[in-house]
Amino acid sequence: MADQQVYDIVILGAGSGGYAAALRAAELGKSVALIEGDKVGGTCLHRGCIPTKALLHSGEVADTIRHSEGFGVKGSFEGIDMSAVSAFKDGVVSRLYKGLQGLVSSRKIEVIHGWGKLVAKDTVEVDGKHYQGKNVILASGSYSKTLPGLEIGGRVLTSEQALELDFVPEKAIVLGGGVIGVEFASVWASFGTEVTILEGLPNLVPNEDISLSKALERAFRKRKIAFKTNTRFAGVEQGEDSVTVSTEDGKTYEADLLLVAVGRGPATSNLGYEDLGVTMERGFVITDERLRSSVDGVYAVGDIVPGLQLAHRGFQQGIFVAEEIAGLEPAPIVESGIPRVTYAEPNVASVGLTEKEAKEEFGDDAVESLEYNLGGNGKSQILQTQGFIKLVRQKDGPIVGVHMLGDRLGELIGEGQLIVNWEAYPEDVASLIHAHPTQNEALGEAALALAGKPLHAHS
Amino acid sequence: MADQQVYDIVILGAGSGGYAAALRAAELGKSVALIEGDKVGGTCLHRGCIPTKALLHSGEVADTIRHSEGFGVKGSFEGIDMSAVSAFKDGVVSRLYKGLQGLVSSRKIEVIHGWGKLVAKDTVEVDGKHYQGKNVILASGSYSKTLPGLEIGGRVLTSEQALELDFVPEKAIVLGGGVIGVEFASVWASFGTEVTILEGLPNLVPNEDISLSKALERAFRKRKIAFKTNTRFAGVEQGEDSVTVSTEDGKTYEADLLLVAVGRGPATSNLGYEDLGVTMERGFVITDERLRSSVDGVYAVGDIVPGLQLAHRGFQQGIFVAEEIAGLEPAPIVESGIPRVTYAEPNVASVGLTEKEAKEEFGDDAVESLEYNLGGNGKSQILQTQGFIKLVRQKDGPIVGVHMLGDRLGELIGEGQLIVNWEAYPEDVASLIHAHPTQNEALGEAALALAGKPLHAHS
Amino acid sequence: TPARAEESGGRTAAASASYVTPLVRKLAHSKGVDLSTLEGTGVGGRIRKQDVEAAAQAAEEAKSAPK
Ligand SMILES: Cc1cc2nc3c(=O)[nH]c(=O)nc-3n(C[C@H](O)[C@H](O)[C@H](O)COP(=O)(O)OP(=O)(O)OC[C@H]3O[C@@H](n4cnc5c(N)ncnc54)[C@H](O)[C@@H]3O)c2cc1C
Ligand SMILES: Cc1cc2nc3c(=O)[nH]c(=O)nc-3n(C[C@H](O)[C@H](O)[C@H](O)COP(=O)(O)OP(=O)(O)OC[C@H]3O[C@@H](n4cnc5c(N)ncnc54)[C@H](O)[C@@H]3O)c2cc1C
Repeated sequence: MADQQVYDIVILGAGSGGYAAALRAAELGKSVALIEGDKVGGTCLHRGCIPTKALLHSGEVADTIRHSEGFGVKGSFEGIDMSAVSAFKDGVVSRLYKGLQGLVSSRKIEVIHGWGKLVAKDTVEVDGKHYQGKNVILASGSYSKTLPGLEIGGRVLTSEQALELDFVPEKAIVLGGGVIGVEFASVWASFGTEVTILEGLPNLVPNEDISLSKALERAFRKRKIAFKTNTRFAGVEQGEDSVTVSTEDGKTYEADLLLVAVGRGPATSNLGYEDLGVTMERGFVITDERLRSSVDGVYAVGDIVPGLQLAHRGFQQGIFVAEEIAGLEPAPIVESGIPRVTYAEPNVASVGLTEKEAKEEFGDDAVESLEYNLGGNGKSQILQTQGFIKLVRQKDGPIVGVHMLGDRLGELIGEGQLIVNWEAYPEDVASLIHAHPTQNEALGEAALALAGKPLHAHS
Repeated sequence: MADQQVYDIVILGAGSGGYAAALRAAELGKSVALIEGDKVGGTCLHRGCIPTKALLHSGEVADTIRHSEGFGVKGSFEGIDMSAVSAFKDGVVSRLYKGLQGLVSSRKIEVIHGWGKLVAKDTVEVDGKHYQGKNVILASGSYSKTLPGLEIGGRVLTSEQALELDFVPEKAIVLGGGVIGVEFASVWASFGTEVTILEGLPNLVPNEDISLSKALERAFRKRKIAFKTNTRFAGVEQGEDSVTVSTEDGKTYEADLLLVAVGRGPATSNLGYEDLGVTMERGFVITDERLRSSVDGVYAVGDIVPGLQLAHRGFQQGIFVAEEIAGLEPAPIVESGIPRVTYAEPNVASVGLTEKEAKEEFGDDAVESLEYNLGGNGKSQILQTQGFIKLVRQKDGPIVGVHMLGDRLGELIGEGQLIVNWEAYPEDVASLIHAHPTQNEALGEAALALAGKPLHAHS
Repeated sequence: TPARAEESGGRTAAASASYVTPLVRKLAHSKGVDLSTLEGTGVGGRIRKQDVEAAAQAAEEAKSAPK
């Protein structure tokens, strides 16, 4: 019954984590079966990172036109053409999809189309056929969660349906002020929707340094994006023309649509994982720092592994496991060193420890932090964006956290990532005067100030 | 006749180099007299970096509106309102000017308003008053050069006048395809002007890696910016309604305006430098790597020192000299480690050695390079910009050059600067998977490919 | 005063020799190499990655030699 061939690696799921593992393993000379029930590329490419960022860019374009007079450019904003927005978005996705397919096939990875199930610790079954591997990588990804009593359908959407809307809602409620909720709120506000975010915790983007959360809230207030924090969902009713959400504090909110963005759950049920003894917790696959599950030869990567649910974490874990299997003994991934970007207007971006985390780790008196305001940054003044860069350092030690807010600042996270992961001291960065006038210069100025030698900063 | 007070440092010129030296010296407890005949901030703030980047941003806004339909946003471009453009530009400059003045006065720097002259090796005279310093820093900056037989006036402008135009020319000729010429060409093209660049050398931005020059030329061709390389100026004639430029190859070009952007000369004549024995060459002050002139106690910083004429080089040199005088023994500045950005559409950005320079330094066989095309970069696809990142490494050694072209890529130069100055190996960068989907991710992908483990790149 | 210039020239070389990049510092730390014992071969006496690796290897060889 088993296929003749035994692969070096069988991978279940071809999202960010799975396909990265496949690409790297193939480079290292391993034979790979990559099993995918839907499309190679997974959530990120088809219904996550890429399409949402396309919408956000359309939103940025709309806002640019709305504010063009301030830059001396006469123009008028005449509305959003949702079918053209979709064509743009779908065009980007399909070009990248084609590129990825080309890449996968050029590396001689065997792609198996179909839904698989782990039937032995070294075997995945797809449509009755068995694929055996010396190693198995579980990479089945995640799905949009909802809350008890909150059924998806009609005017109640998750991000999947929200991406396929063919109209701009007049009013929308976003349940959840995390990354995905905040990004959709930003898109819709740019498109002209009246948006209200409901968040159960005390702040928007609650995983970020509190200074970023507060600054995002200020920026959203300015953009007239309403939000209620500490506000818990109680129930929903769908009417003919609207949806009404009630919250535990007895208030109700009415809108055309409700987007449920309360997080992503691991897509692991009924895939045979538990049956074969893979240790799980609340649906997640538990691994050690080398991404080994409790079953010998079975690894897990991506959103099914507890931690940050980010595409590039999936890439990094996929590469790690491929190298691990090939015997390269890669260094374990430091989760806090993975960069995090919320691509709303303004961008929120961070890497390393928040000030709170740093104090927990090193002690209250052993941490120093500094905020550099973009008011002193020429390029940000030109873009007319407000915001700041906050650096957190260990006293007399390296920079352990970089936290930023402002339009376009997400692009500076690459530099932040080097600083934190390479354990740079403020002085190391400060000695390299950055290009003038750029936004990345603000990172340099922040480091100068933290090193005790502020240049364009009031000391 | 001399003032009672002897300052620790007397600085002649309050541009980028002079004021940075003043700010840092004051921080270090030195008493400083900062002499400025015009405005604190100098060329960069008042007629250089900042106003040009404001115009470039207005140009970006205009282009965004023009191309908005491709992103599903209905809008119409109705023209440039030059007085509003100027108001925007002047507003940015004056806000930053105010900030800088506040900074200078908060650090208790004595600003002397007036034109100074070096009258002794430790003394500058201003309006008959003498200012004596234990050390003197020359920072008198630069001016727009022209060519023999090419008089500025009327329809023949330098960047100073071009920044003050109150109309958009229909046709313009730009003499010089270096950074300043290319930036103005980009602005005007975005504003709707028909632009022709005349450049004597074989390429635009001729100091860059040849791959960047060629790619910029391709991009400008697509933008319908005309350019003639290997084309030398012969003469100019101003008529009632137009200006006609003739070139050595016998051709003529007619336009409303001619912008002369053939470089900047050191502003050092008749300032007493030579008289006091300061060694000069073609008007530049010659210094050693510690920025000491040939006269004891006299330093020079900024555009009067041969090398890159960039504001942040001035900052870095100013800080260096202040620290040197204060006895901090700073490490000498590595000129090639200073980042360079041309803020045209597309941006051109580089740091470190070009491939040619690297081969000259290490030998033809000891250098490897790699180009990563933005076609594989999701965020660049969303922005619909083309371009690439080229990395140059010493074989089995560090990355010694980062060269980039594409919209907004100028912001990645901060990361490039850390890579080159910290002598990172491709592997050091490759192990840090960048945030998806960003443009800085392309730098990570380039490093992955150069390290022999391409992810989203055809190997 | 040429004497002063020379003196500061001497200090200068020492100062730049002590400059290490974060990557080198991190590498030295992970390999247990004491940077103050190293002579840099980079520009201006800068300690490079190769210098740390060479020192780490030398230490390794010294350790295994007596056996
Ligand atoms: C709206 C939205 C926006 C996002 N934006 C970003 C962003 O900007 N940046 C970022 O870093 N992250 C973003 N993310 C998160 C990112 O998409 C995920 O972290 C990433 O996709 C996780 O990769 P993965 O490989 O673990 O899983 P997935 O990408 O979910 O891939 C799993 C794959 O496995 C397949 N599969 C599952 N079960 C089976 C089976 N039994 N048989 C065969 N195939 C199976 C699925 O079809 C899927 O293709 C976003 C997510 C969403 C929802
Ligand atoms: C159009 C244009 C665009 C540019 N764009 C950029 C850019 O984007 N990025 C970048 O890095 N660089 C840019 N530059 C270059 C940058 O402006 C210069 O490198 C920088 O200003 C040099 O600083 P400096 O201190 O040497 O001289 P300057 O800025 O020229 O300052 C010299 C100062 O000294 C004063 N002064 C001169 N002589 C005397 C005297 N005798 N007495 C009293 N005061 C005196 C002058 O009034 C002036 O304020 C640009 C330049 C131009 C012209």
